[in-house]
Amino acid sequence: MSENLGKQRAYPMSNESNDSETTITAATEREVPEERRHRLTKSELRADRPTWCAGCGDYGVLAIYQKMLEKRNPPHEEIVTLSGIGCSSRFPYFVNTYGVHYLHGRVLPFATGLSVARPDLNIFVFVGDGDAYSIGGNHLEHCARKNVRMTVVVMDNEVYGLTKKQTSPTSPIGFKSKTDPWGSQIPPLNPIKKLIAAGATFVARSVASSPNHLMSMMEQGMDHNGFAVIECLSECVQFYPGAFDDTHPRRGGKFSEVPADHDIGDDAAAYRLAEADPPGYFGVFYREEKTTLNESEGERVRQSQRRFDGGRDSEVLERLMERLT
Amino acid sequence: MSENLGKQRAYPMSNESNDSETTITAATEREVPEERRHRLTKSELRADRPTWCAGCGDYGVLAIYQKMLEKRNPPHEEIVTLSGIGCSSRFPYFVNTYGVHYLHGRVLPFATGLSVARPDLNIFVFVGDGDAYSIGGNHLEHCARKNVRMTVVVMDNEVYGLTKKQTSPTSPIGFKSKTDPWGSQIPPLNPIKKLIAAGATFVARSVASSPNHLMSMMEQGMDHNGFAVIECLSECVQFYPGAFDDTHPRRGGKFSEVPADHDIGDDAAAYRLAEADPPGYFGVFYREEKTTLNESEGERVRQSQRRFDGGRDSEVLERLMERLT
Amino acid sequence: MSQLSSQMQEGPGEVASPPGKRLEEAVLRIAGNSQDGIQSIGVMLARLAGRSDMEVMTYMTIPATISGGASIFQVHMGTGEILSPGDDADILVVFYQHSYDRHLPSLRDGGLLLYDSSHVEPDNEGLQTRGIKSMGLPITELTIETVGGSGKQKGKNIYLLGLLANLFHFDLGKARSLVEARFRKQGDSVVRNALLALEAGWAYSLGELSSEYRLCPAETRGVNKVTMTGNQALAYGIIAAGVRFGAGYPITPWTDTMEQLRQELPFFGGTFLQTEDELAAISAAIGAAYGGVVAMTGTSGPGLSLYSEAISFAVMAEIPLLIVDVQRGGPSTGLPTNVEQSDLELACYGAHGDSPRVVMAPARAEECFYLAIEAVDIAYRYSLPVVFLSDQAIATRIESFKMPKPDRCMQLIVSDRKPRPYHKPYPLDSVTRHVAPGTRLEDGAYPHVTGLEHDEYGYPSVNPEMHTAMTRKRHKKLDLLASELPVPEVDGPMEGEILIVGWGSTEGVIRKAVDRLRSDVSGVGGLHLRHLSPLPPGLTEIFDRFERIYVVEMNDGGRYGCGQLGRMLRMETCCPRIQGINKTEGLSFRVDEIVDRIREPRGAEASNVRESRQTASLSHE
Amino acid sequence: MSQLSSQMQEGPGEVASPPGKRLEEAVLRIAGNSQDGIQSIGVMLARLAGRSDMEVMTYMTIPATISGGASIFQVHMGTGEILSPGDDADILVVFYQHSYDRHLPSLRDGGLLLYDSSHVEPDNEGLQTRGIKSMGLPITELTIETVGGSGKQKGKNIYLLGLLANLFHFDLGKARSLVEARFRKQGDSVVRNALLALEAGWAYSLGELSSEYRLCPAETRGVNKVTMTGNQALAYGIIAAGVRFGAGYPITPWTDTMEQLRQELPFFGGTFLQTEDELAAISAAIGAAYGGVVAMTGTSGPGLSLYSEAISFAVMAEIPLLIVDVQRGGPSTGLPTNVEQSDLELACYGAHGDSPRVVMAPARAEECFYLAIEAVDIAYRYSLPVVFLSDQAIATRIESFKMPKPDRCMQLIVSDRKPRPYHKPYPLDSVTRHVAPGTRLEDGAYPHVTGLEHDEYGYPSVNPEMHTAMTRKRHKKLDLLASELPVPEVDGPMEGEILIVGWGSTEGVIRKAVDRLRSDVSGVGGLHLRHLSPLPPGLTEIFDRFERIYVVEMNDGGRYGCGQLGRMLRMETCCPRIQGINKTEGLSFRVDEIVDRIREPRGAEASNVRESRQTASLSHE
Ligand SMILES: Cc1ncc(C[n+]2csc(CCOP(=O)(O)OP(=O)(O)O)c2C)c(N)n1
Ligand SMILES: Cc1ncc(C[n+]2csc(CCOP(=O)(O)OP(=O)(O)O)c2C)c(N)n1
Ligand code: SF4
Ligand code: SF4
Ligand SMILES: [Mg+2]
Ligand SMILES: [Mg+2]
Repeated sequence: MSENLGKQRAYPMSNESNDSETTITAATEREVPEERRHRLTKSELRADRPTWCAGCGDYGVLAIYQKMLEKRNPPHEEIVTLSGIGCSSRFPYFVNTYGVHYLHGRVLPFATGLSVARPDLNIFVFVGDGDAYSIGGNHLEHCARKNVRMTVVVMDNEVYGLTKKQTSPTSPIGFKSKTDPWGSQIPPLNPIKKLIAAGATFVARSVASSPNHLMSMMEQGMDHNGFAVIECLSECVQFYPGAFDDTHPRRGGKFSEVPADHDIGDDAAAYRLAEADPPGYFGVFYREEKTTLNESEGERVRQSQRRFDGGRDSEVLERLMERLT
Repeated sequence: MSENLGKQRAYPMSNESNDSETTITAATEREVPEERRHRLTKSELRADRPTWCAGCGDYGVLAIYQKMLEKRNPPHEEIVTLSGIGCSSRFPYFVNTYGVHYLHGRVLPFATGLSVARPDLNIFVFVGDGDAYSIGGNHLEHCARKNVRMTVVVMDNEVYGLTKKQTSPTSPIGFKSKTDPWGSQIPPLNPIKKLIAAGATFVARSVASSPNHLMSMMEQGMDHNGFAVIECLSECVQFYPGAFDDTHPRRGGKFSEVPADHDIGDDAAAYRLAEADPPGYFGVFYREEKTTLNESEGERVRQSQRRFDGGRDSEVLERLMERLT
Repeated sequence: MSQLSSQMQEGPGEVASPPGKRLEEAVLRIAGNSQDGIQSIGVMLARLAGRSDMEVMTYMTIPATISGGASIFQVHMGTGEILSPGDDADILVVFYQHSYDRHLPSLRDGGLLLYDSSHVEPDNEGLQTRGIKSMGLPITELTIETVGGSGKQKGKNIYLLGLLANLFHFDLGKARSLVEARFRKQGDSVVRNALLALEAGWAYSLGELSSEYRLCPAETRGVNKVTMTGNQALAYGIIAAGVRFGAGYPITPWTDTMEQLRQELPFFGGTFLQTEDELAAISAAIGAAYGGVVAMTGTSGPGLSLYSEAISFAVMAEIPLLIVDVQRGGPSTGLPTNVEQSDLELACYGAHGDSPRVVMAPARAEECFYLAIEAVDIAYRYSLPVVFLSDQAIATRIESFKMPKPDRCMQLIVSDRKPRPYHKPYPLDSVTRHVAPGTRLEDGAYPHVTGLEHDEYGYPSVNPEMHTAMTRKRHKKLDLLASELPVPEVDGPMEGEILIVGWGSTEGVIRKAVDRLRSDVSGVGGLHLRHLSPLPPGLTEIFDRFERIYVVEMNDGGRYGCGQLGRMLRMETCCPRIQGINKTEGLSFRVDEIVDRIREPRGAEASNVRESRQTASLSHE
Repeated sequence: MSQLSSQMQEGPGEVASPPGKRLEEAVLRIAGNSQDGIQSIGVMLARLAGRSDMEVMTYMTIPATISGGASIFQVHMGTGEILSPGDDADILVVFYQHSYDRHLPSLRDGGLLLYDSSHVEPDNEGLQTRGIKSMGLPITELTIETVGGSGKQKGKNIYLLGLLANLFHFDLGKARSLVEARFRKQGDSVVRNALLALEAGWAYSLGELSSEYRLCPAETRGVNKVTMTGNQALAYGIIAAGVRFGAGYPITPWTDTMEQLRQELPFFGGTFLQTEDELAAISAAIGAAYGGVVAMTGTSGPGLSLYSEAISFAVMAEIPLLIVDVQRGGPSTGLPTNVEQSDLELACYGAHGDSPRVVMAPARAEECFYLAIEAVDIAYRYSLPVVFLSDQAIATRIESFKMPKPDRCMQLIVSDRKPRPYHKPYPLDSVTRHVAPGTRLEDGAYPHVTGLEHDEYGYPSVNPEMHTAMTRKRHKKLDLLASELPVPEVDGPMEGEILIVGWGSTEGVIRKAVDRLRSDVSGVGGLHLRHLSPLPPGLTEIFDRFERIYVVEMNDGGRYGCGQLGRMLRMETCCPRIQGINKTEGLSFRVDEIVDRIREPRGAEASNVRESRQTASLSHE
């Protein structure tokens, strides 16, 4: 065991200099000089042909995401599209950005690590209702409370798609799935209530079949400095066809936007609004500017580094260890 | 591989008869004939001397639990005391009932299995804030939504006790723990809001230092046919002394009961009540009678068994398999 | 490979039997898109064969995406023992040109090709060279004609079912009743249309083919048979084992067992819960087991990883529990709809601390039934968790087997809740027996169950000797079980040149490979293990009697030239002659892959049936 | 056991040194209640010895409950290499009668007993028989006198520190500065009281003892030394390794490393997050690693079980990640504050699918520092997760070692985010190199990272050959690493009668046992492994050269008469001569336990140092 071991075995990519690019800084301004910006086109964002069933609501979400990226034009390489596991979670393959298809239910902590370590990125997460509210429910709550900077779209079809029709936490009472062939008996979870109670700082609701509305929600979500969640109804034509007909004027339904006089800064009011009978309201239920985890951790780094005013990492380590001689 | 294998290798305890005692029935009346009841005494309920620090709030919760059992007098062998991991979760060792000290964060699903399989038992769960709201947060939510019959007491000291002073999800901003020596920066979770949003059917709040109040909450929780949660502040004198002085009139605090005019059937009103600044209100925030998971699963069994009207298990199995000849 | 023509023989001389040749077995492959109902026709055909006293084994591929895609269904049926879904097909039915292109190579020379003439244009010359007979059928058109345009897609497969039933000389009445049962729920008009299609297919003139594909009468004639997938057999086995509580979370390929249990356990007074995740599933099952109700949980790969912490609890607290893992391709999300046997190490070792548990694996669908009973029995006899390792191949293939007799094999495990004077749950000198809550203990001292180390009463203990003794006790249960297991039987001679060892779904192909090798190698034996931890006694002695030991597994050949079981056997026997025959293609072994690998042995390093050239050596970039 | 008096010797003839005997080493045990600040005096004494150029190793027990209880702190210090915290004590300090009763047997014959005369009444006769010198000190009273009633509890240990510093002839100035640093944050008056107590203790007259416990001047005089626990060394090693992101959840005994990283990583521009649970912790670390920031996560036993699914992802997606497990007694919640080495199998095999990963273990605190650097280096060189298995003994004991030179050993791993023409993350013929988001790819095609099997571009693939090749590739990385590791060195002769193999925190006791055995056995070698998966090359050849192979481990002796590493070595070498020396008492080995076990070999079955009589045979009740 030699004290030189670290250096001897240095990783080929390691860098002698101390200008560590890994330095974590607080959320940086995302603006980049205009000349650097090649305008992103939709075709550059297109990737593999989606393998979703024809008619699946998820196509609509994908189209809006690509359209929004084209419009908002962030640097291509700074977009990261993340997902869990589910039909909806195949999303990253269908858009040409850095993409990760992580584990069922665990993508929010993955995104948390990425967001805190790399506050310079635009992080978008796409997950299903099973992923977000069943196996991943706890992470959603804690991400909301910690206000980690990212935009999350829950593509809620009120059923497990990929595993072929089991009851999901948002399946309504009476829904006949393969695990409840006699009709589900358990009251569905209300995602908006859950998110508001958890302290989410941006909570919106939309539906994949209303592209303009969804576009507006996603843009606002992207602009939000913090944890933004869009609960987006997205029909599974295979296992729950017609689930959202009641939101569709052309199918005899009603698309009610959040009333203009709703105070989006009042969480109890947002909670009450979320009580409305199905299909409920659509729009932004709640928004609040709050310190993000990225900011508070960034501030911690700045303050800590001030203590050793700019010493090289090796000097700082030496000084820390000297306390133990 | 022989078809007689099951029988040949029969477990010594197995029973030839089909009067399976394992039959799951819906929540049965818990009343038992008076003559069967030997009155439980506190001394029969006493077990090992608690290993908590002198002055720990948890002693108060234990005393009330024993007092309540003595008063309510359920059959001794039908009481089950469950816990997760934490200082608070050593609870089962200190009371003489059937007891399980399960895993950190997972005792609610354990209790769910037990409650559905054995609806005849009185199940009490004691956990800490880290156990219930951090690692176990998702299970709490889903148990609440499914309305599984049991009584849960969260002994919230707003800190991790057993692991010696880390930030918990309920630690207030500014609390200095070993993982946040500069003071926590993350807004604490509001357990009452969380529980109400999750659909819990009985949500109450108390404090270990107010024995009469806590007794009343626990009795009501025990009487509730469904998932009852009591969020109980319980001071950790070791790592967060004085945390709840503000609830204590003698220490200059104020113990405000839930206003008499609060409608405990209105979840949005309960939500708003939970917004009150610390130390907030104490009492029952919300209560609702709703089908329990025990009942709906019991009903399923009854309906299913009707289809084979009382056939022996082996006959039923034969008839099911015959469909595949 | 089943040799259709070479094994033709005369009927067994019964007067009533019509003249003509008869087959002992036939492998039929149907290739199309999953949307064509390939699976449903395959299942019905398999069941029809089962009802006609045939042995059956099937195989299918599932497209990886929900929206469907190319799919095959293969049925191997015959009158002797059917050990595998078959390597090459005797008869190939193709719906599309892409099915034709992709699957023609799997049709054996001299076989029969049936194709939908509306979609496929065969290369007749090529077929002739290979001696393949072919027949174009206007399946699509004829179906439209029969049942009308709207029912087209649905009808197509039923039409083909009728045609094939006729080809194999199955009974039309049996086919009708299967079709009726299949569509009953969808209403009378659907049933009517389906029957129309079936009969139209049946009536289609097969010309000279009509007498060529008649199967022999079965040896097992008159024996009542069931025809089902391994997952179905598992669900029934779980019920027969006495399980009355289950909890799980959906995951392929475990899900359909779970769905069946959710629907059918209530018939037995039991309950199955779909939980919020796998952590909750196993915890709920442990909770129910603690409550005295026989309990199980099930999952596939990723879920078994998530079970680890709770398994460690069940080991420590000595809770009897059945844990099913229907293995799929790994690691991580891997290949969710493909087969692999790579969760063995996890099943044996995947939990912190010294966590001995029992691991077992069924070799065929029938064993899913009986071994589940044995697994639960062991869980209770030794008071510990038992991991039951099925795999995607067993789970999804259909087999016919003798109808179990529930009145003889059904196991009832009832927790005795009569009052007792006192209870000591963890005696050091005998196996733990839990007493369920609700049992009055007359000394008034109620026991604890805990994940902490504890004394004989379940009370936490940090006493050094107690921890040593309890740790030993938990290990000794495996020793005790091992000592009670029979020495496994070798299929073939008790000594010789080659021993082929396997576990799980590969049993049939291995037995066929053993048969095939017997022709040119003296002393070939087969050994199929059902007990994987603890391993059964006598292996060292058996291995000593063979020169070369091959362990056939669907997992990677690892660092010692053998796979996960191979490495465990190295550990068990210290036998350095163990070599692996490994395959990680997400597909089951073919008989010839095993035979070829043994006939042309390679270095121990290259134990995978196909070594990728690119990774033969790996370098830093 | 350190032999205090037998090794007394004259001072090395320096003119300035006062006359009298000098000790090479001394083992001091302080026994009281945890509330007495036992730990804090022990730590300061260890650091004082370190500052006095001594080698130091400590050992302590922590009461299992938060409210405290009996506790000991043992310090072994000396001028040669100190390999263990010592078996028996040369000097015993007891605060209470219960401490006296319980720990007197651990004081060697001829040793020194110091006791608080306000609480302890020794059995003088018994002491005399054993040749033990004793001295009663009115510690409690004298402390009250010095610092007043209120500071009583706090002052008592500082008083004793002063007394002991004097006994060992340490420098008062050094002791003062340690005490000052310790209490600085609590304000001037606390510091003042503490110094009062220290000096009062120092001034206490030791009489004839005053010249008997003077330690030799150290060989390493003048070398700058640090004195810290393994967990502290680990935290600094993690920083020196280049880690700039960490995430974890509290669990004993991992927690204090986590607390230190949370506080100190920001000094280096890094962040450590306390997450909601272990599933989130490892996922956050994988997320940061994907982002190009060197990342780690850490836990103890139960948490490692919970990591399994995500480890399988990191293997599949080939994410470099450091995973620390500070082992404790298991299974389940087990013995949270005791030592055990029973997570090895989980570390190597605990994840579904073929999930090869690297596993390493440090043997002492100093190695926690350097091996963490090597672990991260390996994680990046092979792009995979590395499990770092520390244990409770290393984590909590204090050792002194040469101050590392950060300017020479600090590793900086920086993700290069300069634009590239294109990127293929998973080439089959070379090791994976990820490119972090933010890196512009000029061909405009951005790669995916997935838990599904995938092709060289990271795109999902169910191609059978691709899965074979990728599975092989992930395995081959371990082969490549193994081929690059040096053959481990045997401590002692290259062949002989006995080879004692170990891993982790037992290194020192094993080396002492080897030394001790040399006196009567010819050819005793020691072999301590740091690389556990893959194992280093050459083991088969080494084992071939020894007659008996003993593997010393703190886990159960299992089914083959050896523990977890022993079984892995059986698998690796097929050597049937491996025997285990196992201990599962939650306590570290004593040197004599190893020596005795080898001098009186028992049957392979009974490999545990103390076999419980009750469980020697287990029966169904
Ligand atoms: C740990 C784990 N458990 C279970 C699964 C199986 N699984 C894959 S997707 C899914 C749920 C799909 O439902 P949802 O999240 O609503 O997505 P959808 O398919 O409806 O878009 C499940 C249970 C898995 N991949 N991993
Ligand atoms: C899986 C797992 N992770 C972590 C731990 C360590 N641990 C034990 S108790 C505890 C938290 C204690 O806090 P809380 O739940 O609030 O209970 P308290 O001690 O405050 O009563 C933790 C993190 C564990 N035992 N298991
Ligand atoms: S199964 Fe449902 S959710 Fe999945 S792709 Fe098809 S329509 Fe969409
Ligand atoms: S540490 Fe805190 S919570 Fe734990 S026993 Fe002591 S006072 Fe109670
Ligand atoms: Mg869904
Ligand atoms: Mg707490």
